[in-house]
Amino acid sequence: MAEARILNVAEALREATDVAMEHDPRIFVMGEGVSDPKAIFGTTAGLAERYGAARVMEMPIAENGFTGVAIGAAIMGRRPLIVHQRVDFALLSLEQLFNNAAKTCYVTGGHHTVPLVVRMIVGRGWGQGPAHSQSLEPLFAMIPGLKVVMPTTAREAKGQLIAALEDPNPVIMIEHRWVHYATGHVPAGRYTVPLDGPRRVREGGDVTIVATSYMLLEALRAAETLEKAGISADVIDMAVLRPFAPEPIVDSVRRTGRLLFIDTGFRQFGIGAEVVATVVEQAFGSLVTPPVRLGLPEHPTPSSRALLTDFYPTALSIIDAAAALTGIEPARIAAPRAALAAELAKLPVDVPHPTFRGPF
Amino acid sequence: MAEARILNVAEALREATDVAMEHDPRIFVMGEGVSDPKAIFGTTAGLAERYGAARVMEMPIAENGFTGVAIGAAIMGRRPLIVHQRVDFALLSLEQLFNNAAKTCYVTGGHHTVPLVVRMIVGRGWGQGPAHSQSLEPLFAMIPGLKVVMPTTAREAKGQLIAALEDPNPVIMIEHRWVHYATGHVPAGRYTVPLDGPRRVREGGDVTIVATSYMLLEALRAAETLEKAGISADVIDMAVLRPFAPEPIVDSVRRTGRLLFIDTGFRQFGIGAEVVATVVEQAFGSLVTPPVRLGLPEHPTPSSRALLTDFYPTALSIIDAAAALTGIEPARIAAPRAALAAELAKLPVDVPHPTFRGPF
Amino acid sequence: MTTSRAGADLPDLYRAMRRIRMIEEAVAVRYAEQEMRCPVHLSIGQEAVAVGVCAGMRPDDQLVSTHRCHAHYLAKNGDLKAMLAEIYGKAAGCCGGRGGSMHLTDSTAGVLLSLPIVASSIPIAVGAALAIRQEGRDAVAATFMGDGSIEEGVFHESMNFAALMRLPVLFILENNLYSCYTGLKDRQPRRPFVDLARGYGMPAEAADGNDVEAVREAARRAIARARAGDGPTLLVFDTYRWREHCGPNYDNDIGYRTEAEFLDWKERCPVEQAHRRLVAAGRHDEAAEAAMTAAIQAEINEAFAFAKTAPFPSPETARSHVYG
Amino acid sequence: MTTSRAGADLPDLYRAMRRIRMIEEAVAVRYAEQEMRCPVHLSIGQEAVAVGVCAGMRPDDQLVSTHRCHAHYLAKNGDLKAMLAEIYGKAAGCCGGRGGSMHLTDSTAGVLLSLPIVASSIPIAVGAALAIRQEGRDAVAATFMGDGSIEEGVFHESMNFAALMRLPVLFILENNLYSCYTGLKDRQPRRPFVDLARGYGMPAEAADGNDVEAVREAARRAIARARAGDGPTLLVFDTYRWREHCGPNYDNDIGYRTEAEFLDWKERCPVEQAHRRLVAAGRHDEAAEAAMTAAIQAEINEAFAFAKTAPFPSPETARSHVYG
Ligand SMILES: Cc1ncc(C[n+]2csc(CCOP(=O)(O)OP(=O)(O)O)c2C)c(N)n1
Ligand SMILES: Cc1ncc(C[n+]2csc(CCOP(=O)(O)OP(=O)(O)O)c2C)c(N)n1
Ligand SMILES: [Mg+2]
Ligand SMILES: [Mg+2]
Repeated sequence: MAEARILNVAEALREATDVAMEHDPRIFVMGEGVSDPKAIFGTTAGLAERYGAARVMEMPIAENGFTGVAIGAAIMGRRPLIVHQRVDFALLSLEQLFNNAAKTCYVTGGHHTVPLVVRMIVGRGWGQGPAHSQSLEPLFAMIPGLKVVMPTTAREAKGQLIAALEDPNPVIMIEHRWVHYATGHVPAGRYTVPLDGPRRVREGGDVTIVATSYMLLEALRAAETLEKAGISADVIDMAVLRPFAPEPIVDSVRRTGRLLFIDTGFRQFGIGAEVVATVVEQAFGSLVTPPVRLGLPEHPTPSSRALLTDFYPTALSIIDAAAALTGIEPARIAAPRAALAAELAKLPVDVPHPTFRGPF
Repeated sequence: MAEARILNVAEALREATDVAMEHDPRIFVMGEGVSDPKAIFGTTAGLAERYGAARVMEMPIAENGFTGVAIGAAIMGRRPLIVHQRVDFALLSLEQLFNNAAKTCYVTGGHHTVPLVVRMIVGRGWGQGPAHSQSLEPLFAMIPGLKVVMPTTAREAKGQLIAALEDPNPVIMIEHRWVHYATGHVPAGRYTVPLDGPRRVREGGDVTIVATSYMLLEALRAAETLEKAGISADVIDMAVLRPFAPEPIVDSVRRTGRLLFIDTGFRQFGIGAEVVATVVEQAFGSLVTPPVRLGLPEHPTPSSRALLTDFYPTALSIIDAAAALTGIEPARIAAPRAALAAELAKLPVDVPHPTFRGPF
Repeated sequence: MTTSRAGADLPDLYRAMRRIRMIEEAVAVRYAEQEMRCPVHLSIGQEAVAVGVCAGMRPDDQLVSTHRCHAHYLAKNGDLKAMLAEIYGKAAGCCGGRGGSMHLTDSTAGVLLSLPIVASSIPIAVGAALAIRQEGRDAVAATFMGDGSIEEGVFHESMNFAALMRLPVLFILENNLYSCYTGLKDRQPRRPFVDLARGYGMPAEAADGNDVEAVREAARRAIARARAGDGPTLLVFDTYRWREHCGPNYDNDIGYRTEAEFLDWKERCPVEQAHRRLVAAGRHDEAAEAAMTAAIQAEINEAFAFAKTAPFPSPETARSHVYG
Repeated sequence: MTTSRAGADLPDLYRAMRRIRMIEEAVAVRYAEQEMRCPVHLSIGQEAVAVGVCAGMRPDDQLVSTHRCHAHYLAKNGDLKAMLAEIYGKAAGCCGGRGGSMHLTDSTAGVLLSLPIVASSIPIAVGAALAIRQEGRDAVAATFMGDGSIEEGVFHESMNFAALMRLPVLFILENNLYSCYTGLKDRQPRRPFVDLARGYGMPAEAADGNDVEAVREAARRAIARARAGDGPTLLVFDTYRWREHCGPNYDNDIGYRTEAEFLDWKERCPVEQAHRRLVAAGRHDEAAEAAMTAAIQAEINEAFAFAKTAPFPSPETARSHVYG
């Protein structure tokens, strides 16, 4: 077996783009900063040098316009990849995405397709505040004709992005900024991870924990601690929000009888609402206790870290919810939970990684 | 008692605006067509004549820009009312609505408020097709800081709009075009209907039926037929999507044990998802059978009426779902259902009212 | 590659305009049958802009249009039967009945898309031009824009982008003075429309939008520039919509414009102007007119017969093609 | 109503610029302490635009700014302590710590809002002007716009609206040549910025953005027009950002611009230019400078001490004020 190639998600996404661009000359990158020295947190680094300005195109600050341009080019058979530094900026382009990207294949009865990929990044931390840290995936998840994927681990991120770039449909890839720091083994060369639904990442029988994006990393941390208390969690990466394929989740709940969903975005009207409603429809009889959702509370993201203490779900809040769901005595979980809490207390709450020095 | 003043919802909304404008000189109306001869389906008729062009302002086709203008004016203490002929057009203004309208009160710690009302209309029928008939209420419902209301009956529509125009917060009012035709008693003068949550419109003990907007009218028709088969439905108008106040629904389900939700928009990732998830969280033990949702299927709205046969939920599909939920024998419902079906078969599927002659 | 009507002479242009006029009038008349159950935005009165611009376009040149797309589609040789079948909601429609009259498309003719959201089509045309550039072809893209659509921000973003990249695009401003029932003075400050191009350092030209030859000449110059790699042009054509914004009727009685204004523009009918010019030049007469209109009428009758008898799509197909 | 600095003479303007420079440099120095945990977009090098424009503005005139709002806020007499406390995330911040450095606001001073989404602030200023008009006052609204923000469609929509309604707005284009690390030539075609105003029939004026008196004079003319009911103006000022787009450091080494270009602009430092002019005119000397900077430094020290020791907001308050 080959030696493990350890990359973080940002590097994996960069590699995916490189591999896909080399393979398909129709692919080109558009975005504000894609060819600048920061290269979208490194995710487009070196591409302009390698493929030139005609394939790595710096954009004016005109999200709606250049999204329309990308869609027009895609309908003509080109394969644009748009990158937004924040989900928030994509808000300006929703008319183009929801109408022209999502509906053209349908309206033309399949005659035209829109092979467009739009990457957008969820900000978090370093006080960036209410308009640079929105996790708005339900906006996209509700639109038929779009595919929506939230990568979490490096191997999958690379394979999902290559799959997206080979897909004939518009694919929205929502990346949590803190996920960029997650490292893992990434195979070299071209491979794809299909955009077909949630996937199990850890097996267990006591409770099903489903999470999106960065919350999956928190959930995995929680699962380790829960294991120490004798609770085994079946952990599922939501991965693909649309098309929504609930089967892996429903199957898991049929075995565990318990569901905990953790949203990267708002809890209310979030992705978890659909997951819970679907699970209840399809596996009502298997549920031994009502499903629980965690997610952001009902207010914008304040800038000051002092106001964020209880804002984001954490491994600890996931542990507490899972413990309550499974009904174990608090005493059983107390020691491992305390150990984790002590470890986490050493880390600042507003940066993804101890080495981070701000600003984003 | 005064004689019943029978108005339709469009007339009630017009009257609400008139009453509020007379009462508060800070209120002004902005929109494409608000002072033209069609006057937004009559809902702004006569206002330009009465209050002048300075208070009923015709707009350039620039939804994002004039929404920002309205927000700026609102922060300064004015009270703009924006009207969009279609929800679809509001897609261009989401950045302004989600960031500046929804978050300014929060960000400034309550120092500024944004007393803005945005009316937008859901199109349906007469082949208007995929980009003029979207019911996108979940987009708005998920944003803290907005209030979101969907009026259904004439009395409530008037009171809700006056309440919205007196509210210090941004209120999104989503009106289904077919609701405009619904008539009812409307008190004269100023009164408000609070924007505080769902409200029961018909009492029953066998099943809780909750619906948004036009689907409430279908639900009420269904409830009458169900009654004939001995099934009594507790019918709840969702009315206010945000702030979401689930209590009336949860209380009802505690009594009936059964929940049927009908969305005007998409079933998947729709309003019903949150309602079901919340009910399951709060009244799991009362549920005797899994909640059921109806709503639009997973594709855009095609233009041809031939393709719309099974697209929209109807009184009949509601009856069928309620019958299945309550587990009554098909024979018991067959006769009244057939009678209703025969009546409905006489109506065209693509117009709100037999007198309608198209186009919208 | 040969050009479709680059050498299009006045008789061809006249015939094309007359044909569009007759088709649109047939739609207007038959609309009352309540079988075309979708919105229609008729082009009657505006034929010269569509025909004059498309005269210089080839089938591989891409056109992107708006809600008012009938004339553009027809001038670019879009299939008539597929258009009418679409309006009738039939499976043989150019969108299989999924789009209705505001989504006309015909790949063979180079009608890439029509889109009903105002100005949404503008960047799509710029994207088509970008694709053309990437493919190394000498084709052009054209977007027809109402005087309302230039109020949308995306118009500005598209102009900036096209000018920056020197893309082969024609921005065709078809000014009919109104956005629905609202006149220009309630929506825009007074200034020459061509001044809009200055903000992008883009060439612009205005011409009489009811004079098909003037339109053709302005468009020809812009197309030549675009094909030569000299970038986009803003073309401004004033014209007038005769009938109501949406639907088959006249509506001068409802009060947003005067009958006098309408009559004034009717006097300048683009079709009749061309007709008079041909007759005056001795290139056309009553007999030729009769033969021509009879042929067109026969085509129209056949197309309506086709559209009306064509089968509806079956309801089960409604869920297909959400993804490609 | 008295004007705040309408008669502002060069010594006042110079002091205001020096004060902003010193504050921003203090932020840059202390940023390394990792206690200001939010993005900062420093205005060092661009002080003349802020100070020159605000010289003619009254407290009841409304200013709406962007992510790069420090200088605008300070020039308009925004409260320094509240600004620093906001950057430190404290309850005493102008937004109670909720907004951070990109949301500076001070109603007393007439800083209506600052907004971090590019160009999002532009129509807000137009709306403030509309409110002023509706209230029948003679105040004005001003919006500072980076050279990037005019690429957004909403800029165009706002210009059209303001010109149409002849609203009292100043559109102040503060051109520092870059949007983050991308130069103008990669984002816009070459043309004079003032030509952008022609599309709206709006007057426009360009002046040296590093010459505070030139800025003041251009702004004064535009403000007078607006107060007199003669509508909006586009003002164009070229200037230069010295430090990195976001954060406290210099970044000429990362390759998006040259050290030579930077040094060239540094040579034309707006603060030093004003200083030299005053000294040359015999209106300022070393002693006066020392006294002035000492006073400013004392104010800055006190403000930082305040901000650093001020209490954080308590976490329970995070859920309040979602609704008003
Ligand atoms: C974004 C958006 N806003 C509003 C509408 C409603 N609408 C349809 S056509 C139209 C007028 C367009 O005017 P113009 O661009 O001049 O075209 P014309 O109808 O005159 O050909 C409007 C406002 C829309 N379709 N899209
Ligand atoms: C809509 C939107 N797109 C992108 C960004 C990211 N962004 C923040 S500042 C900036 C550059 C702005 O350039 P300019 O307007 O020239 O202002 P400057 O930073 O030079 O003062 C960008 C692209 C944003 N905040 N909002
Ligand atoms: Mg028009
Ligand atoms: Mg700049």
